[in-house]
Amino acid sequence: MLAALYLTIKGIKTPTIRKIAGLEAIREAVGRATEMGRSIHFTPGIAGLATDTGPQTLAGLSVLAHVAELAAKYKTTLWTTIRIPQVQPLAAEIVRQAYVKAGAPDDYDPDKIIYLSDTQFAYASGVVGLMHREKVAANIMIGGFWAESLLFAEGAYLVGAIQVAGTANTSQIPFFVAACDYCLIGEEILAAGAYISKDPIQLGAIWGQDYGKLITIVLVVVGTILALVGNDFLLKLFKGPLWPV
Amino acid sequence: MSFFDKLQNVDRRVIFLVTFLIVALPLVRPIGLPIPIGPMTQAFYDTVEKLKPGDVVMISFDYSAAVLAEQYPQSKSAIAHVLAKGAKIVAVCFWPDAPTFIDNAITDVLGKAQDHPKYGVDFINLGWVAGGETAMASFGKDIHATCAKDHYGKPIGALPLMKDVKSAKDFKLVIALSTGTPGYRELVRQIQAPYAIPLVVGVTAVTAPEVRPYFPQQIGGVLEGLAGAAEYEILLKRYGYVGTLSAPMDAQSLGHLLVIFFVVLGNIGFVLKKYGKAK
Amino acid sequence: MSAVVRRYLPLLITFIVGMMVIGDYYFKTPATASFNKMTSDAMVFVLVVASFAVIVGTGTATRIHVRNLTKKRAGWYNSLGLLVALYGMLILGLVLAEGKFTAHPMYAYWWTTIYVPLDSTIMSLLAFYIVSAAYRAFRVRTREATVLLISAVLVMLGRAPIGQVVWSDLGPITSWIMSVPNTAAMRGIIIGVALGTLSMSIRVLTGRERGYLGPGA
Amino acid sequence: MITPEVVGTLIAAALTVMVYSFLYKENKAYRLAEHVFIGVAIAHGVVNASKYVWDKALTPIITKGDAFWLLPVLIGLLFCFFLSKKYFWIYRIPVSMVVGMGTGLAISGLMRSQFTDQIVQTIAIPDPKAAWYSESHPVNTVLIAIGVVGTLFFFIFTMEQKGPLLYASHIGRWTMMVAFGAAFGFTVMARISLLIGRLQFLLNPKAVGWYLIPIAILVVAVAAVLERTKRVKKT
Repeated sequence: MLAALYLTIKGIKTPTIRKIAGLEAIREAVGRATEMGRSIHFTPGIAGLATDTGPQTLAGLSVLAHVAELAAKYKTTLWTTIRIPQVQPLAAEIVRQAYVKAGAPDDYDPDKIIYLSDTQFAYASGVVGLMHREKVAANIMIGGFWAESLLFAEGAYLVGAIQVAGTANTSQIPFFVAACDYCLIGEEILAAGAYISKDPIQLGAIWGQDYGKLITIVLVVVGTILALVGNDFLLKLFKGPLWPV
Repeated sequence: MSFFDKLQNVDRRVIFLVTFLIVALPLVRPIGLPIPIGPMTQAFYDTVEKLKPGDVVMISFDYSAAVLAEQYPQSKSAIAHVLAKGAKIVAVCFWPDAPTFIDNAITDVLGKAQDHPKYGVDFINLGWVAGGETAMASFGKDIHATCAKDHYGKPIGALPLMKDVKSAKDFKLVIALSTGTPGYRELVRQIQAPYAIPLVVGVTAVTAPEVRPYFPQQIGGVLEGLAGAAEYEILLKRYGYVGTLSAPMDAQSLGHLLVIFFVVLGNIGFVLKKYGKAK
Repeated sequence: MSAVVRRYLPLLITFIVGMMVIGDYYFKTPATASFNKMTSDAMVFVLVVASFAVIVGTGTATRIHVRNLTKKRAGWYNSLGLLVALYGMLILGLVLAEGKFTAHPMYAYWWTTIYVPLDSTIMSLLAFYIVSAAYRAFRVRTREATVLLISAVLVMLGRAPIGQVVWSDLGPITSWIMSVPNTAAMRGIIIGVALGTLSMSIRVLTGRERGYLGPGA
Repeated sequence: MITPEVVGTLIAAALTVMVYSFLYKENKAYRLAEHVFIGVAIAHGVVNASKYVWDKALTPIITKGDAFWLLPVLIGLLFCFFLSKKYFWIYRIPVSMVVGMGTGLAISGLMRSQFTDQIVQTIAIPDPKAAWYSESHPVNTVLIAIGVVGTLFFFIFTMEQKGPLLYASHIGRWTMMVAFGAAFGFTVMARISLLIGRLQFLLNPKAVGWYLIPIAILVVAVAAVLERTKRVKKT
């Protein structure tokens, strides 16, 4: 994986990435909100930065930059709701920069990036309330979500919003699949940043991950065949001295 | 609007009202359906059953008020089971809401918590340890340094139970009652894997599918939501434990049937309409 | 000078803190005891720092709602309710709690009276939503949707007492779904996410991913 | 008798009913409950954070005169620079510490519990005597391995999905759909349980909460009638 990363940084190989339908749909969602003259809601999920689900929030934020730029370009109101206090300033700065980049710095309103308490359901009730009051026309949710996923998806459905959602939390994916118009499954959100920015370093990292997966696949196949004939060589190797006890 | 359209477009308020009534009914008038035991609950029970008198068990309460309905009954039964085996409990939580639930659960099982004569001897409530996964890591390494005082502000060094319990190595079993992050995954990483201590978990039903890949080597057994708690209660009957979950499980059954009913209803309309169009 | 500090200091800090934590996990020998102790302290150090993040959130929330109130925007009384609840609980927990914080009975009383019921009630709204979502969204549109639906129905029946009263094989069938296809898919996803997180973490530690510092870093 | 318990239960029950009113329609009662909840929750976060800072940093400073712990407090206060435009960048210092620790922790535990141990469990020696639905039955071991491989293929991004790769990723998709169905079933179970929990609170004959149910029904009925008449006037 590191090797792949190195190769791309040196510019030896820039991999291409397969199409992710959910991300293509964001433009459509923003466009529709503009046509209807209503606002957009975005949330980067509720995962804290200092946890292993933190990367999902970072992925959400990289999509936010994209959404904010589109919103600034089309002059459509964008509401961003935040659960993790540390994320609030990041989101605010990302949105501000996006407005500057789109040439509309005066349209940026810091009061539209709202911190709604770090308690899961206080946050959820705030989001659902906001979606109803503002009658949002598009609801974009990319990041780590837990039980509130369905509250958001149904809440936004009730106000008739078009929805793009994605999370790597497996227990919540079925709701996004069932209740939203477009859905990013699992790792797809982690690839979103690379997909949008086309940044060679990030693309290289995705390429590296793919190699990691291929190696895993080989290990699983070989290991299973060995296990079926009762040979535990590979198993012992894995359990062996590789790890501290 | 045709009949098939109507089948597909029942007003959500009607659905809400029906849901409310169907779930409320068995709570007022229980049916008493028999509850079969699932393999995950059995595995959980068997693991706890292996404890010997005097063993120390860490119970980690990592849930919030929102899921009390599912995890509180699990907590009570787990405490009762461990104590019935003569083992000792170090109760701790990494979620800020939970110290009160530890207190309540112990009170429900023993009648008293902090004022109980065996407090500090057979069980202890260390309260909330802030810092999520980091806190779990340092708790595993050195309990006394991580939380010098229990939930009530007593220094834990003075309590007889904690004299021999210095780090995670002194636990014979970890019971994780967890909803999300931090929870069982972080405990597997920071306690189970580095110290090689058996771990069993009680989770909400939502988390149950995610826990499966860790069974049986990393996690020894799982209580899956309210159903898991109800099955566990039945297994604990031999210790004279009195359960309370028979009526709620009836409500649960009817709730599931209701969801299936609505799914079928929606699909009848959908399929018939499609079929009609094809003609 | 300042621009260099501005750019590289945060990256350097991230790298050092990250490496300390990783080193601590892999080296636990008597020889490294003092290093382990130092890392433990460093972790507490960072957590103390992280605790101050609530200032930002509380500050911006206060700013928004005070503005709502002074400008008498629509729904200003809601903002008033929020501010009263916020500062009332803060006074209870910080000023009147005699240093016991959440363990003080007065604070605990209001917490169990307001917070606990609201938390669990809002979560229980999901029970209603899940019924309506199931009704609305789970249609046999495609073959994949049909598979999802059948598996959901089997599990729902298998994990409720009534299912096994109707057909006793439902229990084992549910167990099979859980232990075979479910385990396989979840395991695939877990391994994938592990690789993804690893690659993201390496990028963060080496300063190649700076999303968390905000743009312009 | 009016005791704190009775008042507490009544307030709790009233809040429960206010939130449930949302199911009929978004309304003022729900909005108020929502805002009060957010207020209390933010305060709760602050109080919890304060307790941590008090226990870990301020207590050593006060009791032992340990000045070292002033440092994290000062760095923590740098978060305030977020509100400044000019010195915004200073705020990145505390953030970079938090993120560094998070990534460090994630890497260190993750590779074992979520990578190698998962592979170890997949390639464990099967047990021919296991029950047909157990994961260690030989047939199931093979099926799980196929499912894992298929799911991994689905998440390969940098190769065009065609030919054998497409078949493999299809296997992954199907496996995941079954898993998502199971997850949905379990979630239904969880959510119904939560409703049961709330109903047990409201319907408990020993508590006072159930007084509020008829009142709530009345209020909703009145609201519904009012809405109808309004609509009639408009048309």
